Amino acid sequence: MSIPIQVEGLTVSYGRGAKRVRAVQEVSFTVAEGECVGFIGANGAGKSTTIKALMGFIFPEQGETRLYGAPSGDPEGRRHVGYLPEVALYYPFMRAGELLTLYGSLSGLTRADLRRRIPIVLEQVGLGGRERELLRTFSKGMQQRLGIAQALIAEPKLLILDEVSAGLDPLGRHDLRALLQELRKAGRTIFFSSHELSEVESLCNRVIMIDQGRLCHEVTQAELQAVGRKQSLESFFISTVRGGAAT
Amino acid sequence: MKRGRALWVIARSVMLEAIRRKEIYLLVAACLLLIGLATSVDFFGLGGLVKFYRETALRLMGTFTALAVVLLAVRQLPREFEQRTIYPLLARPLPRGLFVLGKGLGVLGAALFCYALFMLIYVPGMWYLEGDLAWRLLGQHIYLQVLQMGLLTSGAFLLSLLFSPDAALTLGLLLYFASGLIGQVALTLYELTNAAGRLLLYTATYALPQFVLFDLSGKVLHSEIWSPLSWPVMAALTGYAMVYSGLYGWGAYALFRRRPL
Amino acid sequence: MTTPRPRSRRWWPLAVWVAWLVAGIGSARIDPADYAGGRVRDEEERIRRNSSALAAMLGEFRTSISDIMFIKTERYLHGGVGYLPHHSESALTAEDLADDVDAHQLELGMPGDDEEEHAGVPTIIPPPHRDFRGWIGTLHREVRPWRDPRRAHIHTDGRELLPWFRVMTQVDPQYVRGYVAGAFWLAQVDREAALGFITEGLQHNPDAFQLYVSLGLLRLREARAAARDNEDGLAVANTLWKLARDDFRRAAALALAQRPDDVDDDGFGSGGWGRYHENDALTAARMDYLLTRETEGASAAAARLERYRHVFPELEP
Amino acid sequence: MRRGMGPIIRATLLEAVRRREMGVVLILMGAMLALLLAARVVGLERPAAGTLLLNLGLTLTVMAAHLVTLLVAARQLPQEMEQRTLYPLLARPIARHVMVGAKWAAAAVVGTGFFYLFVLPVWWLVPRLECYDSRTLVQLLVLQPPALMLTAAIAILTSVYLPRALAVTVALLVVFGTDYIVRWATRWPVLVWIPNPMRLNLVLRYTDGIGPLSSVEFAALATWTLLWTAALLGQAMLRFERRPL
Repeated sequence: MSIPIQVEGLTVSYGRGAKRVRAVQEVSFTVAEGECVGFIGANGAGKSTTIKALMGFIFPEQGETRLYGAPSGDPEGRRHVGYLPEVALYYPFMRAGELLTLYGSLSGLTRADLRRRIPIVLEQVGLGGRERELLRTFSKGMQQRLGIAQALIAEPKLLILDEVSAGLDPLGRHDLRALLQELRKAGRTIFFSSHELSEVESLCNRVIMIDQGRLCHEVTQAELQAVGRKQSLESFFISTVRGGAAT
Repeated sequence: MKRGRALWVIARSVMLEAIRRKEIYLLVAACLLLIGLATSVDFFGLGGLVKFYRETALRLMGTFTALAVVLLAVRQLPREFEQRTIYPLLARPLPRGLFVLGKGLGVLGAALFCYALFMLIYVPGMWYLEGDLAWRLLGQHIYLQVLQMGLLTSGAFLLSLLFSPDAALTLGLLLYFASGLIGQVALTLYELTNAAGRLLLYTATYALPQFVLFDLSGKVLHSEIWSPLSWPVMAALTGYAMVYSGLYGWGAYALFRRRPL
Repeated sequence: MTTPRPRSRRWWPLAVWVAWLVAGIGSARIDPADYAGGRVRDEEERIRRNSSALAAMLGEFRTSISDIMFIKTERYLHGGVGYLPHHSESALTAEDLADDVDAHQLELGMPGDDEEEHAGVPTIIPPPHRDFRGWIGTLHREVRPWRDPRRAHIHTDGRELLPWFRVMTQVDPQYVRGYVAGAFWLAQVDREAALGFITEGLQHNPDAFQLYVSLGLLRLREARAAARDNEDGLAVANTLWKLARDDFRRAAALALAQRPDDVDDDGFGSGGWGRYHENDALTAARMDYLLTRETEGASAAAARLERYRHVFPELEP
Repeated sequence: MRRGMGPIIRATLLEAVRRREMGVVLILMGAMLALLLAARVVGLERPAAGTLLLNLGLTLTVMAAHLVTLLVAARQLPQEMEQRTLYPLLARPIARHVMVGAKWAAAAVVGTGFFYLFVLPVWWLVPRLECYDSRTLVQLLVLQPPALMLTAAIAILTSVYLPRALAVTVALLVVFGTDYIVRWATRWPVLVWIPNPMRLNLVLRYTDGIGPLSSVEFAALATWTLLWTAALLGQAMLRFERRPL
């Protein structure tokens, strides 16, 4: 089985001419099967850009990104991926069930699969019984839950989640953490960005830090545990980014 | 004074958006291209033939300005809701009526900007062709066009609060471009229909905006024959535009006021 | 840079360009609106179709832009006042030109020249007593060019029509009617240019006998001017008469070749042959006869007359 | 059909039906039908008036169908990008060009449905007092779906290059203005490289009582439309494949 995520020498720029800005510079990392990797960095550090390049939404200036061995942009690579975008609105004119049917069918689920899966994922994200409700009546938190549901609908082997806990209430965050734990135990590969460092700390066996477009640190599980004994991930992150000392 | 300032700030933001989004420039560029095509026709080497240029230019300017007004106006209010930019705005001590008025004035300002750009081309073009500018008739025409833009803006606002932006766009364009045709068909049908039908046609004539009343281009074109409109007629047209713009604008305000945000 | 496009679709850009190229070439050749009625080459058909009040209003719905422009020239002539369709001045055919070689009517520009002929044609915007709209109607009549239909038409400078004739024939070089009427107006200001215009029309429509009739009439007018103005004018006029005679002769020959066998008394026949064609053909024959008499003598003229009277019994010496 | 197109087409249709603009155009067209019905009840005496009403009704139907198609098509991709609903869609194993194709197909289906919904009542309601060639009518009915496909392709293409309002404007100019513009093509031959969906509008031909196109002409016209559609849609797909989102 090929590696779920491979990023090699990724460089992405926005704009042209004098206004050209390097958002990501020569970033390389891999995520192996069954790993749960956190991706953290300050605002504008390049997290979402990296994830978008990984998904094939934007094109790298240099370097390469692969999902399960297929270059990003090739639909084949996305066959086993569930993705939650950073900010997404979902079609206001649709009902929750219809939306999941849409995404599920695009991921290749049959009608029977959909009938079985939709109630399950809605239940998983705490939206059980709301299948028939129009999305324009959904609150921001509910939309975020629905976003997680659409990522999970096709039982993907790899989950890529951008700002996974944004907009969730404390209860929602708690539920989400439990859900991710469960998925991790079930052997799913998870790659997610978050500003909730305690969440990252409790879930991940590896953390990748990015600052000003460059990878600045990779913390393994052992290091993470060592860090955890001395200080929180948050203070470690701040000292790394501010001081550049930890490397 | 404070209200005036609030109006100006809102209107200015609309104009800024219109100007920065470059759509107006494309409209103006397309219009100028077409006018250029018109002037490139060689008329057997004869000089002093201005009516072709006048007609083409006036027709194009009218059409493109109307297009710009409808495109701008229909999205003003719905977009504020969609993008939720309305909350920080209405969090200020700003009455909703003033907000709608400011938006309307902004659209009008953008349209005037557009029209001014056209005039910057039209007037030198007439000088170049050594044609009579017929400035009194032209002035009246421009004034009526401005009144028409006001009417169109308030109508588009009303439509945009009743329907989705695309529906409002469709309806606005249809009403504008088919207005003359609808009027002519009504004139013919009136002869053919019964009492109920006549009442319907009569009502429709007075309920729908009569854009044909604001197009003086026919007389500008043949300015050697027609004299400028008399003051009573201009006053009546101004009154018509004010009353109808007011009615549509008030309708838009009434819908906007009661709309939960 | 990594390519987001899979290898299998590399041929796409080329295919797109080829499709675009071929489709464009096709555009120049395929036109379902290209039929006698649509481009209105047939006068009779045009009058029939445009004879209702609705037709005048919905004129803009027609796909023939040349026809719209033609209607526009009529409006221009009347200072922008829209009248319901009638046989109006700019709708000239070669026959009208023949009646008007002196162009005495053409120093127009003032109302009232031909009151008898034109008063009473209804306007598109109705007069107050036929308008249900009340004050909206009053304003409409004030803003748009409008004139009480009981009064004589206004006539404007025919020169201003010329750009439209230029454009309509550029847009549709087969619009013979545009060449004929355009040449008529152009001849008022520049006979050389009018000749050139007709010649251009003939290049595009070598079989349009109406254009030869127009050409002959233009030369005839030139001949008269030469005879009047020049000292050795008669010699010049003589040459021009001969040229004109040849034009009419060619027109008559073409017309007779195109004329269907089944033309009835009203001048209708198959193949789109209408009263207008019939009258133009008759004009060509008549003018050929007259000019032959002038240039070759009575016996030659009689021979020609004999030939034409097989087809047009109404032709008389 | 490529895998993945179906669900996207379904979602687009759902949107067209649930959003209110379709309702408005439906009301307008209903008003027109009522008008035609009134004309029928009152009774038209002059055959030419019947012909013109038929021309008007059919022309408005054709234009409204193109307008609906254009607006639906031009809105799709910019809106998906603006509202960021595109990301979860493209996170599925479907290629971007499939997405463009699905949006195009959905717009064409909406327009075609709209056209057939109204064209037959219009035809039925207007008293037909003059002679028309029913074979031309059949050709008119058959040629409209390809014409709408072309309109959808034009709108989709403009929408992948331009912001939404601009895309709508340019597409409107091309769809409704080209018929006038291309007639200058004798002077500027390059103008024939602007697509013209209105060329497939046989309404005037039908109401003029002109016979059908010959089979060669018909086939040429259909092929021409398909070529144009393929060229524009292909270009839109290429552009969208390369576009950073």
